[in-house]
Amino acid sequence: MEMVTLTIDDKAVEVPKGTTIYKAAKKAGIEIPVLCYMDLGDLNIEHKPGGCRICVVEVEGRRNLAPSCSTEVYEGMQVHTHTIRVLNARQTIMELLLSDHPKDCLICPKSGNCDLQNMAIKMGVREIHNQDIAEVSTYRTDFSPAIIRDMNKCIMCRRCETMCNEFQTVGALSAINRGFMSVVAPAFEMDLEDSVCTYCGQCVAVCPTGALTEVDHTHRLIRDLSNPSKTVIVQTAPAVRAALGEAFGLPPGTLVTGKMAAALRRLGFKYVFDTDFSADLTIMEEGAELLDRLTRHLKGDKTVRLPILTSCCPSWVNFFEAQFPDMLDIPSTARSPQQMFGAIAKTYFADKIKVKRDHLVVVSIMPCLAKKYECTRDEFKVDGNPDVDYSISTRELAHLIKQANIDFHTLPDEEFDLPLGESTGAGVIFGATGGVIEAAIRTAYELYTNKKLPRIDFQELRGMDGIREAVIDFDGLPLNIGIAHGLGNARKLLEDIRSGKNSYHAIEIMACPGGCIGGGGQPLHHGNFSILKKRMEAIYREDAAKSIRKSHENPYIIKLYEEFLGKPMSEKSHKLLHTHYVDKSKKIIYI
Amino acid sequence: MNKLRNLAELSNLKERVRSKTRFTDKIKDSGQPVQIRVAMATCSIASGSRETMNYIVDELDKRNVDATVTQTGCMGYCYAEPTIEVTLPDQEPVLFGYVDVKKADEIIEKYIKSGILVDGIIPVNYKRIDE
Amino acid sequence: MSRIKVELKKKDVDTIKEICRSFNNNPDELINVLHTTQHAFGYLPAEIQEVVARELRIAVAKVYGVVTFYSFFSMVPKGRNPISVCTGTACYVRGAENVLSEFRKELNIDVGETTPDGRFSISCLRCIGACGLAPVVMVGEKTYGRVSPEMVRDIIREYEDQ
Amino acid sequence: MADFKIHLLVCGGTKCRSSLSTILTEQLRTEIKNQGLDDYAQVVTTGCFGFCEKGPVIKIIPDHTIYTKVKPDDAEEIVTEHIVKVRKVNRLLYKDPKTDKIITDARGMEIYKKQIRIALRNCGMIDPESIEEYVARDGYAALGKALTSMTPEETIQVIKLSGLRGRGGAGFLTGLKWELTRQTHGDEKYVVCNADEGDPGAFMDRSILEGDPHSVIEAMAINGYCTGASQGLVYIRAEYPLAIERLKKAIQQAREYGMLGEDIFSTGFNFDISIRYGAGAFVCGEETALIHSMEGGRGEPTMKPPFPSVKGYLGKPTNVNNVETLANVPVIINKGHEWFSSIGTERSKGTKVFALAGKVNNVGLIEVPMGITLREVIFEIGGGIKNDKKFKGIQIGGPSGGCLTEKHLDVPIDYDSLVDAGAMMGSGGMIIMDEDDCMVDVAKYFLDFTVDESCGKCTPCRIGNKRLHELLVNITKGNGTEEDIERLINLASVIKDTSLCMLGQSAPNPVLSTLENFREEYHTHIHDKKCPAGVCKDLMKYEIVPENCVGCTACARACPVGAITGERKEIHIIDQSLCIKCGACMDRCKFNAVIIN
Repeated sequence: MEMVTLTIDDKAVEVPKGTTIYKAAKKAGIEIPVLCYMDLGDLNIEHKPGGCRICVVEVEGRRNLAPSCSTEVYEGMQVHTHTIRVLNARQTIMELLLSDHPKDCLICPKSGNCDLQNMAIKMGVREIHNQDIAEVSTYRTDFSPAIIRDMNKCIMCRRCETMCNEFQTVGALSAINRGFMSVVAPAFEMDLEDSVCTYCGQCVAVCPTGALTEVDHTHRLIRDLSNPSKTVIVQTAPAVRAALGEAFGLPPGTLVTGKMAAALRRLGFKYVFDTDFSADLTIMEEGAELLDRLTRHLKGDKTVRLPILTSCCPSWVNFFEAQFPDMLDIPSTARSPQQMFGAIAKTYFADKIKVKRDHLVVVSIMPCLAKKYECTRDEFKVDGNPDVDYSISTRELAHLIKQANIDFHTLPDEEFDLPLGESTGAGVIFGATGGVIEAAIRTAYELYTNKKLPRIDFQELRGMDGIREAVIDFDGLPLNIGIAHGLGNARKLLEDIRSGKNSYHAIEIMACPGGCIGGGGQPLHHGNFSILKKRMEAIYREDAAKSIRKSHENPYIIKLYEEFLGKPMSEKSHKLLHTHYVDKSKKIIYI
Repeated sequence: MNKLRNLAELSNLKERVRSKTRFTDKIKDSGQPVQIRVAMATCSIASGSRETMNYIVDELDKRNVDATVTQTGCMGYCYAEPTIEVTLPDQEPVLFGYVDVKKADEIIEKYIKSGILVDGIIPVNYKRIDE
Repeated sequence: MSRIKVELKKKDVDTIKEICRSFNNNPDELINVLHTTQHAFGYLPAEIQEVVARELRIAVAKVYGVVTFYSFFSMVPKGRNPISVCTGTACYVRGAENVLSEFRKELNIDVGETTPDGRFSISCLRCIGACGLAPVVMVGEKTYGRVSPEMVRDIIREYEDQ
Repeated sequence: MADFKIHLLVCGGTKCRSSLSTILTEQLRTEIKNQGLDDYAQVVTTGCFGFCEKGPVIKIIPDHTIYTKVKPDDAEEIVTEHIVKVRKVNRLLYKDPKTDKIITDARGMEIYKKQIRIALRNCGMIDPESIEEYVARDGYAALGKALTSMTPEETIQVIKLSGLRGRGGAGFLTGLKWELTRQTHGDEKYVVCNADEGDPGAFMDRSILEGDPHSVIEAMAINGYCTGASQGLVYIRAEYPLAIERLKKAIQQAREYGMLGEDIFSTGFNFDISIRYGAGAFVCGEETALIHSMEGGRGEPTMKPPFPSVKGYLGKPTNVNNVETLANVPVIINKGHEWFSSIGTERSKGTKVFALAGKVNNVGLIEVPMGITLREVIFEIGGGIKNDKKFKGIQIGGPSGGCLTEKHLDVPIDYDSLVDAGAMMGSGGMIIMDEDDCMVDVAKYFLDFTVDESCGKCTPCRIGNKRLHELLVNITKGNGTEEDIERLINLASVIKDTSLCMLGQSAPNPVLSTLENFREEYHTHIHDKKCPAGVCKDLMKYEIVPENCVGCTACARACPVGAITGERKEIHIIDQSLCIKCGACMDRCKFNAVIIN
């Protein structure tokens, strides 16, 4: 590799040719402030539009200041990162940004966790000149079931646009208008709800200000918990326990399952359950469906379509409903674990504890924003009463714990309640990319071959590559498995299926990078894959530590079928645990 | 087939056109009819050069004057649009500005028919590179 | 950008499809496609953009992003007699601003708007290159040069029954 | 019918008329009549000779004598001496200031010909819709010469040696730019003609495309040959329907005549051109924005490097040239680089086309050799200031340029001198302003333009220019303070220092240059709350002079907002809080009772 030597603030640095000043400075231990810049390292997305101009530096011999995030170094370059000229420019730019930004930090959901706020503190802006004559760009606030867009707070960093278009290829957002009124919005400034948005929440996860935030249900939760006539129960998704600790300063990858259960109990939930339980249930149904389709396919039934696609990711469901309406018949009809949990909780469990459906409040803690939308879908309501009342994100839970002054660190490890709190290792690994399909194989193999699995860990299904494939030997039958995480990767797989280019039997798709561990509701990872990898390791650690690691061996699942459901894909199962998909693509309607 | 396959064909075409049309201020041998060029750029048209050109074509025909009328681009005198250039045989080209229909009539009657200059001449104030 | 709701007819959809096809459904040609489509329909309502996006296989948000970026594209129909006042520098220093405000006053609409009867709309454009005639106003294809505020009423009157 | 042997052409340009050329014409006519020469000599008035400082000017045909500074009283002598006695009036002949030689025959003297037409060589000369007329004027000879007898490298070398610099604004050496693209490896390359002329008040490129489209096509083919591209794209403003139509026709003809297409001049060279339309975005004049626009996206600029010559259209090496730059190319190939570089100055070779507009008599399209002074352009070619007003400033380079003043009149027009003076060559807009123009208002006008045209990508341009504009509006409303000037300067310099593209970087230039050259006008607005030019409406007050008011009620009836009250036959009063300063009352008053204060 060709190397170049330059000096930054009189320090000599040697970096490969093509390196930017920002990265070279970083190597030299000099931190240059950046705002719009975003390096999602392992996702191979380096977002450097050079738009905010906060990162400008002085380069000797250059007429104007250079944006360090997007200026490449050259041999002998002399850079000064903090001259008075630079400081004045940064401060002036910061003042400009603030002159077109609401100053309601006290009640802003991002307050305390806002890049713009931090930068304002760093720049020491104390006054905004001529604010009285300054026009402010204002836009209508857009409330969707999962995401709130308050574009008055947009600083045009365009990170959301990159996530939505380049990474997820959803195409819900684009920069619109020009000049002072330019902003990022869906087509025709329609509500997100009417757009192709899947609520994956990746835009929210990268937004540096309060422009994109999740719908906050913590107030509603506090009201419900304080209502004596209601029985409030909670389920927690597998990925939450692997990331929640980060919000309390614990290193990434710290498992906090026990502390989380304890915290939830202290918050006042009557029963603290685990979505892992319903993940096991999902495997029972989805696995049965896979085997059914597979067997019929092998027998030559032409009406069966393969591959079967997993359906536990609600963002992914939204994606194919809007963009691949011709393929609605290939995803599994199994509901997601969140919804299976709700359906069982409000029937089987409600009966057990003799609480009426509408007095039982089912709350989910999810690493995800799309889950907020998923539980509002009409298919998951009985007489208008939703199976899951609402979902709060990992970030919201962390906030709530802090608000309740619960000292997270000193909490004892506690167990989940029974029966909906018992789970297997297969349920846990739902939280990481490849986990659902691995869990499905652990069960499907044994049911299909009637033999015991020779090994439980399928390393070939794990990892961080965007698209992975593996062949699993089902006792002589080679089963072709595809895995994708990130909707951009999912699109590639789907297009290959559509054009008949691949011959997978089963595919797992997760909308977020790394699967649910990288979900839009998780503590921010800022694209740092090492954090995601740590969370993933934690998930597999928990799996390995479980005494039972196959869903069909979960005693409470077995009991649930015996007492209530009958068998997988029974009539009752169909009614409670399966769903159908709708074509949400925009139809060209003419008269 | 109009294709020019080599330099010789290009040069032949050049000579053929030049024998019919004058492109310089230099006075050439007689034998060419009166030549009129009407500036027809956006600003000329906006000032009415299309009307002027149509009028000239019709009137020359009516008045039996043998002349060629062609359109051309901007002559540069935006302030004096519409502008036309008239080249009489054996004469230097003369440029007229503000040529509305009335002026055109005067130019045809006096200058084109009898060689009498009329008001509104625009002195050419640039050098051409082929002179 | 303000917009109005329209219903497309099958033949309109076919027209748009035909236009896209004439550019090989190539997304690079989006701007040319939008030009041609606007020429055919007079404006680019949301419904048309949806069809274009689908035909070129690009996100409709992107199409909208492009439509709102370029001042040439309009999502509202122009008046039958679109009035464009040149506000290029030459016209500005020769009083285009006064001419413009006279039109606004006379027609009681602002720049970018259309009169309720659909007869006139006003827009500004930056230099049509007829600086010698400044200030310049265009009504449809017709150009008026050296326009003064006093001429405005007469210009409007020319189109009153159209 | 009279058969005039002698024509006396009297300059009727505005400047000469103001120095009594109209009376001179009358005197000449009377004298001719008096001497019985009615059928022999005729007086004809002409447009401006572009020789205004020596006006009034008379040219006599057929002997091409030019008399300068002719007074009405000289009429008799001219008729008696020149026409009757066929003797030249020596004292009125032009004396060359350099050689002190008296010029007797103006033919070839061309002293008043300040312009040289290279890029415009065919404009107004040939029928733009006839490829044959273009060929007759040496068209496609340069392409033929390059293809048949020169290598691409040799051709680039000629362009390099000619010293031709990009005419679109920044003035990068054209040959060097071509070479960069040639040297970049790529399976496919593109050449692009930037015809997105966006400066308000500039129409050079439009005129060339309307008047001589083939010169651009020929140059693009040469450009393609030199860089290794077989595809050319013209990015043209949709606001130029005539130029588009003629360009399309020309491309069609060029294909018919084999000047585009396959195996051009039987050399195996293939090249064709397609058209992409702009859609009304000034920023698309910037190469990277232009390329994004051609790719069907929003015309937002991106960081350079990578330069288009490395990574351009569709990610391929792309060479972007401006229309006027290209129009020079065939001539340079035909006549050689020495010829071209003999015109102009040391570092700025050749000519530059300008659109001369604003408060100048001879508004028009001019092409002048580099190095000519602003004075020559304004007062000679331009014929001076309209209506004999006082010259105040000249805005060069459009919204990116600067406003120069009286003291810059002798600045030579070349890339470097203009930058030193605080303006820039830009694409060639030249707007002349007189005493009636308010320079704060002019700065505000240009800021309004850049705010409108900013793409919105980077903070300093998106918000900064908006804030600059607001400060200027505030000053023109009479609410400015001395600190606002400091604020303007700081903001302007940060915007220049930090904006992403040239649009933002140069947007504050009109503010900075007017602050530099017309600071006192800002002060008058801020401290005296007055606009000396009478442009800023908020600083104007319409008032009724009681002595002149007869109480006719005409003003009150004309007022659209009912701000004027008064009984019939009584003095009327304007309520300043209601007045919108439309001036209707003043227009209507027949008694000069309404005045501006």
